[in-house]
Amino acid sequence: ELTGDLTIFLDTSNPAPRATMEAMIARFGEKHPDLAIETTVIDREAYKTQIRNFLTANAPDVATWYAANRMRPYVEAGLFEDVSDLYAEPEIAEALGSTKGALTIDDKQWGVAYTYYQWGVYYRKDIFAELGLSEPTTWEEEKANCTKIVASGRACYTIGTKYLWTAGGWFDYMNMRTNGFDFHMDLAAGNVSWEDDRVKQTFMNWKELIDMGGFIADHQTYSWQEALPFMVKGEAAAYLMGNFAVAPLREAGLTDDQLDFYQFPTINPDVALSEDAPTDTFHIPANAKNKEAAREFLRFATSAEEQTIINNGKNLGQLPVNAASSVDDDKFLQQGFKMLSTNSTGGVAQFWDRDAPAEMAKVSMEGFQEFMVKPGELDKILAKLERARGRIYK
Amino acid sequence: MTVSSDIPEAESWFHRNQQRIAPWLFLAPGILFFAVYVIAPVFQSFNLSLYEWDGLGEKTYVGMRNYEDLYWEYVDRDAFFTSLKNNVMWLFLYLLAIPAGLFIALFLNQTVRGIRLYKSLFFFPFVISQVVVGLVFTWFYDPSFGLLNTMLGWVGMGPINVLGNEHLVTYGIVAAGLWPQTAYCMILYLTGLNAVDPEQIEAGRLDGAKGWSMLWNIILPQLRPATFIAFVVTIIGALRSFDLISIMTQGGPFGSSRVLAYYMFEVALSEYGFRMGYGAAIAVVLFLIMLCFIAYFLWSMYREEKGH
Amino acid sequence: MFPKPIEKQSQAAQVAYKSMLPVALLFWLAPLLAVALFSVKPDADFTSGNYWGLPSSFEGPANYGQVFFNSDMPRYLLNSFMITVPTVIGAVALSAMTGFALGIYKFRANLWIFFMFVAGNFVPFQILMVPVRDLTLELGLYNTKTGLVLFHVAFQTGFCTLFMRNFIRALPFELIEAARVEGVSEWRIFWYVVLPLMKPALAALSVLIFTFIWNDYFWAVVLTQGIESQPVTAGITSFNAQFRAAYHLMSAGSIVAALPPVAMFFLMQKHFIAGLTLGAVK
Amino acid sequence: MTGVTLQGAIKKYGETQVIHGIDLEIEDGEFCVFVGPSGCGKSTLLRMIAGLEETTDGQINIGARDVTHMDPAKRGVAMVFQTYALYPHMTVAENMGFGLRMNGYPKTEIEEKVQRASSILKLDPYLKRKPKALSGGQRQRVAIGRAIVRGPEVFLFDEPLSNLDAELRVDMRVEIARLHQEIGATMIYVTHDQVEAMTMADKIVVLRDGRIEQVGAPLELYRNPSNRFVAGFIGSPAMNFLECDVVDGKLVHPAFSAPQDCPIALPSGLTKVTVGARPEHIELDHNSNQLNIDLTEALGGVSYCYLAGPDGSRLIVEERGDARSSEGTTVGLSVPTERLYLFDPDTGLRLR
Amino acid sequence: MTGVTLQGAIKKYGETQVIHGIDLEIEDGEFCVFVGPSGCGKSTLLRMIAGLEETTDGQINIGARDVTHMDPAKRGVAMVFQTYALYPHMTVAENMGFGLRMNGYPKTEIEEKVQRASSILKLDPYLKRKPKALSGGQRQRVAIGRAIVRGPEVFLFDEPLSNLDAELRVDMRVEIARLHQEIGATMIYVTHDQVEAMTMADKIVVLRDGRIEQVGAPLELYRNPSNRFVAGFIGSPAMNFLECDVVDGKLVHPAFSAPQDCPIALPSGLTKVTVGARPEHIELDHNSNQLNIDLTEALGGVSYCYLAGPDGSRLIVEERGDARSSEGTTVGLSVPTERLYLFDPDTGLRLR
Ligand SMILES: Nc1ncnc2c1ncn2[C@@H]1O[C@H](COP(=O)(O)OP(=O)(O)OP(=O)(O)O)[C@@H](O)[C@H]1O
Ligand SMILES: Nc1ncnc2c1ncn2[C@@H]1O[C@H](COP(=O)(O)OP(=O)(O)OP(=O)(O)O)[C@@H](O)[C@H]1O
Ligand SMILES: [Mg+2]
Ligand SMILES: [Mg+2]
Repeated sequence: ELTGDLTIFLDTSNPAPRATMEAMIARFGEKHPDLAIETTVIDREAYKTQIRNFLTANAPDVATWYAANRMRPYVEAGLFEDVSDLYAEPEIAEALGSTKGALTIDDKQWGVAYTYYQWGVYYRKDIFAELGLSEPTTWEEEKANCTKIVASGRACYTIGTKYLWTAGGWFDYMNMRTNGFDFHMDLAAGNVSWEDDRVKQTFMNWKELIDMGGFIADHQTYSWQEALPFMVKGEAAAYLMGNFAVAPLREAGLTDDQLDFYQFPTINPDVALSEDAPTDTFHIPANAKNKEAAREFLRFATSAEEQTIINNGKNLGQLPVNAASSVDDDKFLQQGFKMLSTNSTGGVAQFWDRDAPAEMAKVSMEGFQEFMVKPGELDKILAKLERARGRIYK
Repeated sequence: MTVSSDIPEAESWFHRNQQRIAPWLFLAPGILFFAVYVIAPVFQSFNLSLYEWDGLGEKTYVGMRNYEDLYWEYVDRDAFFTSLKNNVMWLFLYLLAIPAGLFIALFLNQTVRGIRLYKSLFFFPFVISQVVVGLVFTWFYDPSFGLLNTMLGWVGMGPINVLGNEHLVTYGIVAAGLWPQTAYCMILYLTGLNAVDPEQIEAGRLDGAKGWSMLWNIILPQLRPATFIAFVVTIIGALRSFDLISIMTQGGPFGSSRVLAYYMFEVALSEYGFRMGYGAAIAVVLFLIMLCFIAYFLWSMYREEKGH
Repeated sequence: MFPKPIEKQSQAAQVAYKSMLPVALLFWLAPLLAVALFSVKPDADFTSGNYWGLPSSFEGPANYGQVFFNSDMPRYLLNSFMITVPTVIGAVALSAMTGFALGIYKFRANLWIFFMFVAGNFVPFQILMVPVRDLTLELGLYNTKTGLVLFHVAFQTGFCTLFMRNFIRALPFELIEAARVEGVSEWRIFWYVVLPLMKPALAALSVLIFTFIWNDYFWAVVLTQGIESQPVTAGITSFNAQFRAAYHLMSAGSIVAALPPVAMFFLMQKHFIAGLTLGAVK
Repeated sequence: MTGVTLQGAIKKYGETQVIHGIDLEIEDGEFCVFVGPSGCGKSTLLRMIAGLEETTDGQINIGARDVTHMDPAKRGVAMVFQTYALYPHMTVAENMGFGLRMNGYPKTEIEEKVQRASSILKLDPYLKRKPKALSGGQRQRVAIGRAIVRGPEVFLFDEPLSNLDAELRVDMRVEIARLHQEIGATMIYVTHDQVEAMTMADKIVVLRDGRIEQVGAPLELYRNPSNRFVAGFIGSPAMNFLECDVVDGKLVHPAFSAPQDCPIALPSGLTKVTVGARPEHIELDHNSNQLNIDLTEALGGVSYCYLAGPDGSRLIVEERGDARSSEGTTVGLSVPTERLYLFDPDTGLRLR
Repeated sequence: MTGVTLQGAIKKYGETQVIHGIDLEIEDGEFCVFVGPSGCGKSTLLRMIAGLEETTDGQINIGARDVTHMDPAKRGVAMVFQTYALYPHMTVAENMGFGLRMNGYPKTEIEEKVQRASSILKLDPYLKRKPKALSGGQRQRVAIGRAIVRGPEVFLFDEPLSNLDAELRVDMRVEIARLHQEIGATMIYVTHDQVEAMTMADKIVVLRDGRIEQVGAPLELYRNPSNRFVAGFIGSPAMNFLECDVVDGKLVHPAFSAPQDCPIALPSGLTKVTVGARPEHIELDHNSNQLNIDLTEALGGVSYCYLAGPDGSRLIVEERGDARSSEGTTVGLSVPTERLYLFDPDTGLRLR
């Protein structure tokens, strides 16, 4: 029986995920009535800056975070607990095998994933129907679609780049589709010049969409949530976004008849398709006080049963990490699951700001934003990014 | 009638030196707090700016490298250049609060019914948090539904995305900042106007000064103390500007609205930052700029003290 | 009085002036009025594009109820009070003492210590950010109200000392001398003679510091996180993140966050303005 | 001619009337002093002439011009304020030249006029200084200089010396008198200082509650006050007043050892009369004992005895020369009959 | 005995010495007034006695005790300040009792003492008021009451009346004199008012630049000044001084129609001497014409003539009675020989 206090810090600040997590914690609490659980939900954007402080100062027992490069500084600073022992437990080793790699550094595991989700294009089926369009699979179709949408007085895509990372998602797809997964990862690792022609090609493709008026105007002043209404009101036909966008879109009144999903189309037929599928994780800070309870919580959260519940369409609306859990029969989750497991042969990326070092991510995403507003400045922007690369990767 | 003074007593050492010791006892807690939280950190920042440190691991001594990087950012017209340029713009534009405050103060310096309430309401923006001011102005500028664009629409002008345009964004934020700052200057001038010597105004009337010439030759010189204070607080407000930028644009679009104060926060403590030494170096630069004004202020205070 | 009193001017000028006042005020406060208007609108008005028209229904109670009963705002407000009030007390107490020492006693370091406080007050506080954050972390006070209060007290002491010292300087020095002749000890002079005379300054300063601290955002972001210790200025951003694009709720939240200093201003207007003009510096 | 004439001048602040129809004629070149108790309207009247207060009713002429509703700057008057009202940010020369500058005079002319005024007032060494760097007397001189420079027809002074210390006051008093002789302009001067009024005025106007009590030359007022108020107001220490009974045409009072003769024939039927006697006209009679010497104050050349009568009346008597009465002794009074002033006890009007 | 004795008292502020070795003895129960021009060190000296300024050198005794380096509170002195220095937040009674309370006296005793002082000063009706609700004179009385309550041996007053208006000043002056008679304590009083000094003092100390010029009873100083400074300082208007040549033992000056006799035998070899004559002792000789009457100031009972001599010397002469000389006429002087004061032109010392 677990006793004592268990403090949990969550960054799931949007209403739906927040409720899901709180419900899960409540269920955990029921199983351990003597455990006093305290949950703190922190604004997702603020969480990203505050994690350093609380990991060193007043560490919780469990904290959410992200996999891969994004957790590296904390692992290296010794702020995350090594949880390889969990992975040594037979059930877990088996069940969490698919995400183990993303959580491994130096052959040790530093946390567990609790969800991941596909990215892709969410679109207004009714508008497509109205204009007589179908889901595009190639860049040519995509552009043809877009031309028609623009002609109807709409934007093809809504986007809000105020917080930059949404532009990062677009870059991921443009670059992965143009140059392939491995090139993309090389670029994130600082091994390729930003002034390389292949990079330029990525942007030239992107520019085609921008030039035809494919994106809503003034996106640099909106957050991703503030960009949702454009789609809801039908002023934009689609949104390249993670699956978490489905919940608010539904909440805003779009039915499943109006909303649908397709995989980002092929641009360069020579490269294999690869996808963004960011993994959200739980970690035990090295300074946690009740690590026993924390481990138990990690086991609980990744159990097949809980994974099924929290990831279903009414809750997180994302994909479970436990191999034994079932994917909800929500149509988006089914499509996403299928896409990731069968049609992503090139590889699965975490996300630009998780794959590239933080500073480079910041500078480059600013560049993407600038590019989306002023595509004519591309050379200048790339030169700037190249200078930053020289400074950052030492 | 006698007083207790005939009792010979051995006065304690403390009692005898009371007047010499007392000030230090009174000062001790204040100085302690101030030294620990303000004075020492200034020097620590100077020191830190010579190191590279991500806030987690070991500090590495890098000498002037951080400043060199700043220099190159300046030469390359990068973030530091933008921040510095914007700070200069803030400095100058923010000073508009002074004439604007004076103008409103003159407008309100009457004794009609209810004027006190008007004065209070005009002062309102100053007491509101900059966070709220920032939000309010963000909506005010909103390209799709903001009041600004709605009003521009009335006069047939196209919508402008103030906060999304790298050339307009700083003006837009400064305008938001000017709102409370003007209110502040207004109240300073209102009290200043109260203290204007009525006999001098009358002397001026007899001398034939009117309207502008009265304002320029007789009123303004008497408002010098108010102007001085308004100048100091406005400069300092301009250099410290952080809240508005953080709330309204986060330094965007693409970093064009950064100022030093925000940039250093971004570099040192934001999501993609944690270059503490670099941040400290920016802070040092900001401090050196501010030092000019601090020195000016202290110097004029020193003259005042000695003048008495 | 300058400009020339309006009542001494023509009837037309008087009428023009009096009708200009409310119009000017309306313009001046337009952004704020807009928010107030937003805060009583129903959600539907925003989706239907009715941003600036009259509310289609009056949803004030619902919106504010949402803020008060269905969000963390009350907690943030409470935090703000628990940060602001001790800071005001602490800073005013410390600076009453330093102000007394610097205003009454003549000793060689007097002016230099005074200048130290003044200069410190004008330091761009960003330069303190990293060291103060580290110090707070080391003291184990990161993300506590205490940590924030301690820093605020220390930093505000600079300004408060300037204010108090100048006020005490203006007191008639004979009062202190009279007390010394009467055999009153220094501490008692401070307590029984000077402190009661400083009441107006204490009131003015308290009100001023209250609004400064209440409105602080920077340090709230640097030294705290999360609901258990963040004040409302920082809280409002989380609140807004939670209700992103729900303009009616964000407006109501902003109004609630702005209300205490505004109420303070209206209640203590006299002191507030006295404070600004006595100390006259932020 | 550039005298000043007031006809039925009235001033109201809202409902309260503070100046009640003043008729007054001040001759060209005259030095006219307004005196009266605090709040009687001296300043208000002066400021009405200057144009700094609107005149509610009546008419004010300067020379032949009706200036009642004219702009202050247009009236050809200059005013010297009690607090000097120098512009602190201008040098002495700039202060003096400011009025001319505002009226668009050419630079050289301004300089010349300032130069002339400053040499009259001996301000040459200070022309480049700011007022802060001047003593009180020098500041007042600058204020006067500022008035002179504009060459006004009428000078107005509102208690110009009351911020100066006693010694300087004497100097400046003499200086202003000399200035008046030199430039010969009409001057109107408000003061509450007896000595200033008596020594400087060609004509004193005694005001009380917004009305004129008496107008006349200083010694005329001193010697021939037309009512009790003026009699008590002019002269220092003030005139002593005794409420006497009239018995058989003689004046009876406990302070008198015997009924006093009356200087004039009293109207019949009058049984009570107020008798005034100046401290310097009363002689002490050491052989009598109606009055007690409470206190004596010896100032050197002169000393004052404070006397208390049996009925509680108090009197002040001046003693000169080397003989001094001592405190605690009792004395009687004697006053030459022709030095007594009689007043109606009800109206306060002088009986003659 | 509780007089005050100063021996070689010296005060330096840094390098500047402002009190140059004062030796002074003030008797028990005496009323001693310090006078002198502004900045001469009156206040400084008083504050040294009070202990508010440190004494750089020398010794100060109160009674038999050496208090030179004692705490102000321990000296048994009480001080009354020019600005009253009342605690504005305490009532009159609290103000008076504050010193006792701080020194731990029991409540009843405090009340009793306050009661006694307030009945002496007739402050009973005001005991519950705050100083703000009192007139200037009442405030000054409270300040004195606060001093009385502590029953000090020595009272110190620093220009206690100079913030009051002329009329009140006279009243309070009388009151303080009465108080001195009543409680009989030693009092030291600083003023720059001639009249106060002359009327209140048992002993006047004339200071100049931190040194004592003369000590003596008021009329003694008036009649018998020991140097030119004191002669010029005591008496108002001030004594007239003429630089005379000594010819054949007689005094020669252009203002005199003929050489004047000398009241004393002059030391031989002296060719120049400063002659002083008080305005009230000079008679005008209308048959002579050495002097020009520049200006006359008639104050009613008395008037002053400002005379200018051919050599630029200026004189003031007092005229009494009804006869007045008129401005612009020329006159001569006559002074009774025994009214002339002679001073050494170099040292200023009186020649007798
Ligand atoms: N603005 C005003 N509103 C109402 N009453 C006023 C105003 N100004 C002056 N008074 C009143 O007018 C009367 C005359 O005032 P004034 O200043 O002329 O007196 P004064 O003779 O100059 O007195 P003092 O010798 O004290 O200067 C006073 O009773 C005063 O209260
Ligand atoms: N703190 C000080 N430092 C230097 N000099 C001082 C100080 N205080 C006073 N003095 C000088 O000491 C001298 C005597 O000053 P004090 O105040 O005793 O004069 P006073 O006779 O009282 O003059 P007043 O009549 O103007 O009050 C003056 O010349 C003054 O300038
Ligand atoms: Mg007046
Ligand atoms: Mg003095």
